[in-house]
This record gives sequence, structure tokens and C-alpha cells, in this order.
Amino acid sequence: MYLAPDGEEAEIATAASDFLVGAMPIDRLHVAGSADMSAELRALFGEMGWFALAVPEAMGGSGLSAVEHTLFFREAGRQCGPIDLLAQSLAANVAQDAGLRAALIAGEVAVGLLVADGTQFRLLGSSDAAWGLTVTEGQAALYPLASIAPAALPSLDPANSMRLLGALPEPAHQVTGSHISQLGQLGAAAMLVGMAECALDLIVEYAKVRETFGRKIGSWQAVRHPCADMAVRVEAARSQLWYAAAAMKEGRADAAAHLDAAKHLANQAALANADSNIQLHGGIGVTDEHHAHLLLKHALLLSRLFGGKRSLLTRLLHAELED
Amino acid sequence: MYLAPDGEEAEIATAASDFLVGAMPIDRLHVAGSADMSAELRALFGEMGWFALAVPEAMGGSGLSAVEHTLFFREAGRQCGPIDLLAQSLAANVAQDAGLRAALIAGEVAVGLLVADGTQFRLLGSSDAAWGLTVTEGQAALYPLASIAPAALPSLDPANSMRLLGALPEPAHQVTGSHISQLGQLGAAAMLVGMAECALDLIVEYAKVRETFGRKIGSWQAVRHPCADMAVRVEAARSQLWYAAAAMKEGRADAAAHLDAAKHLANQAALANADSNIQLHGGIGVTDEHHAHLLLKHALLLSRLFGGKRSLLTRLLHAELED
Amino acid sequence: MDLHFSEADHLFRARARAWLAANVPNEVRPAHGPESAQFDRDWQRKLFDHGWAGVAWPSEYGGLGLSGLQQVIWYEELARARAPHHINTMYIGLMHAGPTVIARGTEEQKAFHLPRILSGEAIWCQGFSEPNAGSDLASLKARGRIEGDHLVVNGSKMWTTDAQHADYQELLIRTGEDGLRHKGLTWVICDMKSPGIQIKPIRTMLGDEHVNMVFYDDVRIPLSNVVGELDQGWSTAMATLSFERGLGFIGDQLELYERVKRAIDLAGKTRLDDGRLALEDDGIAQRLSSIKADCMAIRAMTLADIAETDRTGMPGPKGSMMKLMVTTTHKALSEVAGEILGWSFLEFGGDRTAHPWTYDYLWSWVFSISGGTSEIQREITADRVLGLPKSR
Amino acid sequence: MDLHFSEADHLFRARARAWLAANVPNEVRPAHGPESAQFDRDWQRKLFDHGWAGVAWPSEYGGLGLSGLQQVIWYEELARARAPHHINTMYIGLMHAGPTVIARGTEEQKAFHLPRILSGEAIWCQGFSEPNAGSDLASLKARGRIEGDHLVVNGSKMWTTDAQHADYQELLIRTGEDGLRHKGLTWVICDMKSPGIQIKPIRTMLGDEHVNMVFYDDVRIPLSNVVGELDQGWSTAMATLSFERGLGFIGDQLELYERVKRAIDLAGKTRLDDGRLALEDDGIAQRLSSIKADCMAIRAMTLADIAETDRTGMPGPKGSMMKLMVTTTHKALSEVAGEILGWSFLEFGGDRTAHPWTYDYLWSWVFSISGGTSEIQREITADRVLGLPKSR
Repeated sequence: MYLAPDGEEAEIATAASDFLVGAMPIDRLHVAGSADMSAELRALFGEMGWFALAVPEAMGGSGLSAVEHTLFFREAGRQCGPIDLLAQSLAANVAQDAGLRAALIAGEVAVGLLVADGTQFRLLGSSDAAWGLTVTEGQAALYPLASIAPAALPSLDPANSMRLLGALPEPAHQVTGSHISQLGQLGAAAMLVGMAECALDLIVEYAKVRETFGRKIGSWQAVRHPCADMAVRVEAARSQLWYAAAAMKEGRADAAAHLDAAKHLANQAALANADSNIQLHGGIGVTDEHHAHLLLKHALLLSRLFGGKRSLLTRLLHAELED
Repeated sequence: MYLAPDGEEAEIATAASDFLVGAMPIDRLHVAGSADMSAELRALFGEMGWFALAVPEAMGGSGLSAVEHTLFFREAGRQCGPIDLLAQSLAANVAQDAGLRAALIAGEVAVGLLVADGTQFRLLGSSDAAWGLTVTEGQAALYPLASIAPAALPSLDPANSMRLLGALPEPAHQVTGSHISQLGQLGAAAMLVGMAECALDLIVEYAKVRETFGRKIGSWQAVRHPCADMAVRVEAARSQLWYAAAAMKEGRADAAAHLDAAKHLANQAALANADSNIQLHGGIGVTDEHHAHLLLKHALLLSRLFGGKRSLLTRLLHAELED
Repeated sequence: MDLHFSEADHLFRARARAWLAANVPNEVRPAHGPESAQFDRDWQRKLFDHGWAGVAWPSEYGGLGLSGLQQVIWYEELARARAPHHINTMYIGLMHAGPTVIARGTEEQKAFHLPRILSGEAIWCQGFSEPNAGSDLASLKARGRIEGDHLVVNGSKMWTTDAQHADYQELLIRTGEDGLRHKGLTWVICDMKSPGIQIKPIRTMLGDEHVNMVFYDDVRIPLSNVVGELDQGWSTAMATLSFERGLGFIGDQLELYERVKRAIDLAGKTRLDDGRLALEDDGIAQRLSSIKADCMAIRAMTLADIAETDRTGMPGPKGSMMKLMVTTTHKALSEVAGEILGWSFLEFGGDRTAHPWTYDYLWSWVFSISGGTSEIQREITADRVLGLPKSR
Repeated sequence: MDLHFSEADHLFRARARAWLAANVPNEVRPAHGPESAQFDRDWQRKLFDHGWAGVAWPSEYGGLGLSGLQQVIWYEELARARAPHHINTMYIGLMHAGPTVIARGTEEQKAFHLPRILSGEAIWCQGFSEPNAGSDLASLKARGRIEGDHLVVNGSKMWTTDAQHADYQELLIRTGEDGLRHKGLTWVICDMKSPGIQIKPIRTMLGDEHVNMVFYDDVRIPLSNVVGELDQGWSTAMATLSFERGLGFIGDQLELYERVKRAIDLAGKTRLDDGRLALEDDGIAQRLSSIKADCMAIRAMTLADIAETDRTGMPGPKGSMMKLMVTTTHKALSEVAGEILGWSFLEFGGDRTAHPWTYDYLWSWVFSISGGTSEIQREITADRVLGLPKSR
């Protein structure tokens, strides 16, 4: 029993952090047109093998576990990584064709995430997506988008574009089972945890240097105490995330329940910490050039994916846990 | 338009306060056996005419309005007045028989409040109650209790006893319409506002004298800011209470909606302020000899009477308001 | 205690409602640029021409000299008629600068500026906050030195809304010694066309550029533009701020109630992802209803406060509690709206008209930070309403 | 990162579960009086006789020397078996005083006291807080002056749980100069039968009298009872407190999860006043499920912390965050239970067994105040976890 990145896990997390800070830093989002992954960025991720992390070796992947997947997406969250990063990783597990799989892993073709909204679908991420991925509890499918021109919509979230589709073509690849949705849920939860941590780091750093009324703001309880509450949220969400990742890796029967709890806590922590981070920064916190609003807007998107509040809590209510 | 006690209203409020502080101070509740009104106390209230406040002159009452009724019960709330005080006042408006009415107004016979709980009834207040009062939205009724021996239950609230009845006899007096339930709702809301104010006063007073870490605790933001939030709750609930009282007095069509809002805000303010008051007092706040817990326990009772959260909010959702 | 409006109040409401119904422009206000300012000028001119300008101003200065209660009526009718939002480029002139000039200005200042504000001819902006003097205004550093009959101003101001449109600025600068905090400040009227002024827009998280940094490089302002006494600017500024905390938010307060009604309507016709109507979810319905009660309380607080002020002539210290209540309720309402609207809540490219709920959601933080953060409002409440020992 | 329990851990769990199933007393623990203390002594004796006493104590002092992880297993099995609550009259001896004596005591002190604690023979109480030194422990005033080979103690202590049952007290007194705060305190073992001690019970809002004021009038304590150095009592006391904040609440943490399951069961069979089952109300169902997630996180936080501590041998600074999370969750759960139970929630005459939900609800405030208020826990988190500048 050990619930923290350990040994090689920690090394992968460090490598992911180093790579992401260089290739996809959160600062990029202050430049117009930076939503989604560009083709160049996708190719770079592919080259480094990040899309193959949780793809079995037999399918041409790295064959690493849910734990490494989680550690990578937590670091991606700290940089407000776009959702197509996760879609691409999942798609590599869905494609049944070795050629397509290799192209996905290499980042040569783009995948967006499709979410149902009433009778329509919203496509999130990659404006040049050749494929759209749908993931439901028991099934994941890839749809060719080549012959479809989704309508562009304005997107609140600067990290991802949003498009609207009236209907989907026939899926080209399908897999059943909960594996993909669990990887998706874990990835989204991990990103949200990373974002909750990032919000805490930003305000703690600022509170140590910014002064008002002749004192560092971090010495006022009006700042200290909400920061402490933010730290508690991070600690709770992160601990449960580790638990869920390990439960999935080990194939425990209660992994689904732990994933639901992890996603719920991550949703709450990311949204509440993004809120507090803006508020405690004061005026500078509402400016476009500050990172604070990016975390809020991206958390709004991610908190609705792979389990929003209502569906998570409904499933979790009667779930049984193991020791 | 004026939303505060004014002229004679203010005089009645002062007289009520003076009387209640003398006859029924909150301190009484630290003495065992002080739940409910004693026969002596009831007679004293009757002698002073307090039960007749909102009874029409033609029925032998003072013929004052919902506003004076509200002002009296707000002061009663500040002393954690028992619910039978309100039951007795309402019963005087329900009794159809002049003799019984006079006896009720004089405080010679006792009334408890009956609330339905599934198929049973709970009797709150006066252990010597000759009558039980039920009040629903459209009807109020008095039941003779002489031949019934309700089972005593332990009561969390030191201000009121609680008893259980399996079934009720035929009612002896009944009135239809919403007048009684509105007076009841207003009285309960007013008591809760008085309790929310009392909680705020207690902690503000303490915060000005108690020291920790070399400073008055009222100079720490960890105390100041929750106190400010308590003050906002009081201000909101009290303002809406005045609005509802005036709306009822003036027979406005939207009075019921304003009463529901007033009761909801009063429920919230009394419970949240009782909570904060205990917490901010620290250790002394959880002792039996302090008033803090009395406010919490009585608020738990009153917040469930004449409209608990769910029923109030359901009614209020679609209610229309006038200018 | 009564809810009676006088006959005059009823007549006023009827007259306002009828006029607004006939005169509220159909066009949507442009979101930014000179055309937004022109829209505001036109609407203000229309109000002025029809005798509706300066509801809070004394009649001797061309205002309507309305009682507080009639101002409440006016703002309620504006909200009901969905009239142009009263917080626009006219706001500082009408609600801050004008009242300050009325209270502390010279006859010349009054004669020149007040008619221009009322008629929509002059747009004003504020110049109080600085990069290192936000909540702690008394630490401001922008400096004015006296040269002959002029002040020469150097330094910078921050969070100046609509500086790019403004003709004048209410400017607070340090004229006395450094480090004396409240002492030695001066409140002066700055012509925004003066040489040496540079404006740099600050883009906010809402995607707009209404606020700015303003830089002053040897900007010369005649001493005759000082309002109140030289070095007594704190006193002049506080007159403005207490006005803001009293009646300044009245429009927002009353508009909230209109918005909660719209949210309830919305929840009654919008489906959640589980297929149910949003209003069929007990949690959503209860939260909406509870917010409705809060809005009713806000209206009652407003009326109670206004009626008291009308009687005493003095605004009380309750403005801070009001701002806390209003900003908290505003955010809670915006969050429920986000839950109701589902994915379409995340469609937002800065267009307030097309996506009002998302805009208002983002504005929650601007609202709870600008004009004194919620943390500062709690401090003020603790100090002035509760009389607790000072924290600083 | 892994959730594996070792073979030894599995065996330990199986053994604990089997033993508890067969040995947990059927009788309900008396709520107060000497019979409550006797019940605890008997249960502790039974644990001792069967080799389950002192799960956290090193084996060289008669404990089980369990790893942190096995302690977690033990507390989980206690909660599952509904065994007597581990916070009883034995708590201070086992969790505070014993570990302190182990860490800082002399060989004589160890030899005399440790076996008596383990076997249930000696009950201990704490003597740290005072009427004017609650959260600010360093301001304590009870004084010990040295007379020959004795300390003579005068003053008073407050919030002393179970003083009326205790044989010994861990007593913190000022032996150095006044006003030196942390300096000049001494941690000493006080025999509660010493002449000059007077105990006055403090009735709490729960209706019980477990906590007390203790008055000391020239109470003579041999200097050989000092644990650690004279005047170095702060250091000795801090060893105890960090133990409390680390593993001290482990039982409560894990028990919460059992309680939320019971609350969900309760909501599935209890009708609201509108006739629906409580679980059919979306608001109640969502709150319960959210609390369930919080309880799962608490367990994960516990396991993460314990596993880290097992590895490093040093408890981290996370105990304050744990207490905040646990007390917040405890109160939230109690409030939902109150909504589910309706009127019967208000039936309470001090009987914890008959009305556990109401008792636990009232205990919410004791929990969030005693052992360091939530306000203090936030301060500690801000200082030690986040490294923010000090507020005091």
C-alpha cells in the first residue's frame, strides 16, 4: 500500500512535467488561436510517445498502466492541457486497425471528443480532427469526420474549440466495456486535480509577495483561511485520485466507484479553487493576461466530461466498496 | 413606505422587551424543568394582555395588527420564548366560544401546538395543556386534550417539551382561511429573527472582550468575517420580516409569498447564526451554561414549524409578487 | 411600518412605465467601441430631453430631485422595461463625479460640468485605484506637484473603466508628503485630452476591454480644477464612495429579481442531460426558490434602507452588507443558470447579448472584487456596523 | 502507487475481524458515571488479555508495534464490528500520555505507568487548557513552584475530559517566569488523588458531564514525575499534540464511512413529510452521495499519509487538513441525517445510544472546537503546509 508517485512513476511524472512545461505551457493560452492541439504539437507529443502511454504493448503502445496515465494527465492539467490530448490517447485504444492506431499514436491524424447534447453532438478540440471519439459507460467508438463540416461555435474555454454536429455517420471502430471510459474519467479527473493544484500554487505564491495595508496579503486570515480550504480540497481530491488510479491498475471490483468519487472530488476542487484563486488575487485575478480565468473556464468544461455531478453521484450512492 | 418599527410600534416593542426580559429571560432555560410556560407565567402574560395582541377588539382582544404581533414575537425570540406562547396567541383567534376565548386570553387554560408526523401527532409545549391547536394552510382547529394522556418524549429543545399522540378527538373549534397560519408563520419567523439577532449580539459582545494570542478575538479576521456574514443574514431576514408583516397587515395579495420568503430567510439566519455563534465562542460555546446551544436547539424546532424548507420553497418558486 | 406608496409615487411609477414602454430603444447596445459610448450619449440625451435625467440629483442642479423611494421605483421600471443598463459610460458622471461636484465643487465647476453630465455630452471616468493601491486606496502614489497655478501630475492609475471614451476624470493624487496615507491627497478634475495622458486597455476574463491603465507624464491640470480643498481629497473621495455604497448599486439589486424570474422560466423549459426538465430536479428548484427569497430580501433591505435615509437625510453604514448580499446572490444565480443551460452555457465568445447568463457568471468575480472586494466589505461591516476592534 | 495489503496485513485483518466478532460486548456502554469507566477498563483489560492492547505502541513497551497500515486495519475492523468507541476514558493514556512517556519518560516512569495504561488499570486525563488559554496554549498560567524535591502547583485547568475517573493527569504548568509563553513550561505526571485537587464538572450542550474544571491548591507533585526536562514542557507537549493530529483521529476518519452507509440506508426507508422516501429527494440523495465521496477521500488521505509515515518514520504536517476535512464532513452528514429523520431527530434527552444521529449532530461543534478549533487548524495549515507569512 503506497499512495503517491513512486520510483519510476515519479520519474515519468517529472519527464511529463518537463516536456509539458516546454511544449504546452499554460502561457500559450494568452495568445489568440491557441485552442486545441496544433498539428505540430500533436506530432511532437506523438514523437515523444505520450499518446501511447496507456496503449498495450501488443497494440504498439508503451503498455503502462492507469497510474502513469493519471500522472501524465495531472501534469497536463497543470498546464490547462486541451481535451483533445485525452481524446487522442483514448482513440489509440479504440482503433481496431493497426495502421490507424499507429497514425494516432504518432499524432499524424487528429481526434476530437464528441459529446451528446440532446439529439445533437458537440465536438470538442482539434479543428482539423479527422476522427471523433464518443465514450459512454459501456462503449467507445470512432467516427470519421472527413465528410462532415461541423458548425463552429464560440467557446468559453480558451483551451478548446467547440463545434456542433447534427448527426453522426456510422462508427468505423467500436469497442465495448468500461476500460476506455474509465481511462477517460481518470484522465479528466487527473487534469482537474492538476488544475486545482495550479490554482493553489498561484495564490500561495502571490500571497507571499503582494502587500496591502502594509502587510503581505498571505498574513491576513481573510486570505490564509481560504487558502487552507483550497489545500484541503487538493489533498482530498489528489488522494482519492491516486486510490482510483491504483484500483483501476489492479483491476479491483470497486474501481468504478473510486473513479466516480475521484472525478466528483476533482470537479469540486478544480471549480472551487479556481473561484477562490480569482477572488483572492483581487483585480489582477479578473484580467485576461492572468492564468486565473483559464483554470476556471477549462474546469467548467472538464467538470462536465466523463461524469458530471448528477450522473456521478447517482451511480456512487449505492456502490459497494472493498477493503 | 417605511420598513422599521415606528412610533407606537416601537413603543410596543420596547414594552414587550422590558416585560419579556423580566418575566421570561433566556437565563431561565439553564434551570431544570423550565420547558414550556408554567401556569403562573401564562397567567402573567394573560394579565398583561399579550395573548390578545392580534385578537380583534370585537372578540375581546387588543385589535392590533400583524406588525405588533411580529414585533412582540421577535422580542420573545430573543429570549428563546417557547412555542406555546405562540400557540396560545393563535388559539385565542380560533376559539368560537367567548368564555373559552376569554380564558385563553387571560392565560387561564393552556394550549399546546399539535403537529402531524405521519399518522401520529406531536404535542409541543405546555404539559398541562387542556387544548391542542392544529394549524394548516387553510384551517386551524382546537382539540380538547382533557381525556388524552400523550406519551412524554425527551426533547432536544430545552424551551419546549414534546409529547406523542396516536390520534386526535373531534375538534371543538375550527376556523378556515389562511389568517391563523399566516399569523403563526409570522410569529415563528419573528422568533427566529430575534434568535439570529441574539446570536450575533452574543458573539459581538464576546469578541470585544475575549483575548487570544494577545489580541481581542474580534480583531482577528477569522472571527470578524463570519460575524459580518451573520450581520448580513440578520439584515436580510429582518428586512423581509418587516416586509411580510406589513404585507399581511395591509392585506396585500402577495402577502403569502412574502411570508414564505420571510420564514425561509429566518430559518436560515437562525440556524446559521446559532452555528457560527457556538463555533466562534470556542470551548465556552459548547457548555450547557452558555446560551449558545439554546439558540441552536430552539431554532431546530422553530425552523420546522409553519413551513419547513421544502414546503416553503415549493410554494415560493412560482409565486407572483406585486410592486 | 407600511408598504404604502404615496399617490405621487404611484403617479410617478405609471408615468415612468408608460414613457419607458414607448421610448426604450429596440436596438441592442453595441458591446464596445465609440459606438457603445455614442449609444449611451444618445440614450442619456433622450432621458434628458424628456425630463428623466439625474433622478438622484437635486432639482437646483437640473436633476429630478427624487426621493430615494422614487429612485427605487425608477430603477424597478428600468429593469422591468429592459431598458439600457444604467451601468454604462454615464455611470461615473451621474453617480460619482456629479454628486461630488454638487457636494464639494465651486460654482464655476458646477455651472460648467453638471449640465454636460446630465445631457450626456460629457463622459467621465474614475482615477482612484493604482497597481499597488487597490483595496488599500490610502497607499496611492500618483503625485501632483504644484507649479504656479497648475498641478503637474505623474504616475499611473488602474482599473479605470471607459477611460478611452471619457472627457473628464475624477482623479485622486498625492499632493502632500509621501507615506502619510489619507493625508495629503487631492481630488481634481482631469481633462482626458490633456497632453501626457496615455491609456492602455486591460482585457478582462469577460473578453472585453472596458477597464484601462492610465499613465500620466507631466500632465498639467489647473488648480481651479481641484474639488474640495487641496490635500483634503480623502474627504472628497469618501463622499463619493459612501454614495456608491448606499444608492450606487440600487439598480443591480432590483434587477436581480427580474433575472431570477427569467431563470425559473428557463428551468421550466430546459432539459437536463438525463432528459428531465431542470425544474424537476429538486436541488435546482430549491436553489432557485431560495435565491428568489434572497432577491426579495434584497429588495426589502433596499426599501428599508432608502426609507430610513429619506427620513434621516443620512445614508447609513449598511451599503457594505448590501454589496455582500447582492454579489453572493448574483454568483449563486449564475451558477444555477450554468447547471440549467448545460453545454450551451459554455458557448461564449464575449457577446453579452447572445449569452447573458455566461456573461453574468463571469461578471460575478468582477462584481465581488471591484468597488471594494468582498473581503473589504466584511472588514467595513465588522468595523462600522458591528464596532469590532480593528484588524489593522 | 498500489493498494496491496501484504499477506501479513490480510492475516491480521482476518484475525482481528474474527476476534472482534466473537468478543465485542453485547451490552451498551453506560453513558456516564463510574460504571462507564468500569466498562472501559473491562474492555481494555479484555483487549490486553487477548493481545490487542496498544496497537500503536512499540512492542518493547508491551504494545503490538503495528505498522500504521495495520493500525488502519484495526480501526476499520473496530468500526465494522461496532466495537466500543475507542475515544473513551482510555484515550488519553493510550494516545497521549503513554506515547509521551515512551518518548520522553524515565525508565522508572515507563516501568510504572505503561503496563497500567495498557491493561486498563490506570485512567489518565489531560491538563493543558485553561479558562484563558484554550487555542493559545502558550499563554497558560497554572504555576508550579519548586520546593525541595517537589513542585507545588496552584491554578486551574479547563476542558479536562474524564477528570472524575482519572488516576493520573498529564499536566502542563508554568515553572519559569511569567509572560515567556512557550518557555518555562513543565510537563508533569499528577496523581489525581493528591490533596488540594478539586474537580468541578462542566455540563456540555450534549447534556453530559465528561469535561471538567480542575482546581489546584498547593498540590504537591514529586519532581521525579516531570517528563522531559524541567521548563522544557512545551517540547514534551508538542510531541503529544503532533501524535494527536497524525494518528489520533484515525478511528473517527474510518468510522465516518460506516456512518454514511447507515445514513443512506436510513434515507432509503424513512419518509419525508411530503410522503416521499428521503432518498427520492434529489437534494438529499446528492448530498449523501457527495458525503460518501468525501468519506472515501478521507480514507484515501489516511492511507496515503499512513503509508508515507510508515516509510519515512516521521508524521507529516497534514493532520490539520485531515481534522478540517473530517469535522466538516461529520457536520454535513449530521445535518442531512437531521433532515431525513424529521421530528424524531428532535427527540433527545442525552441518550447517545437511543438517538445516535442527534448526539453526533451536537458533537459536531465539540469536534470542530476541541483539540484545536477549525480556525486554528486553518492557521496551522497556512503556516506549516503552505508556508504563508505568519498572521501573529
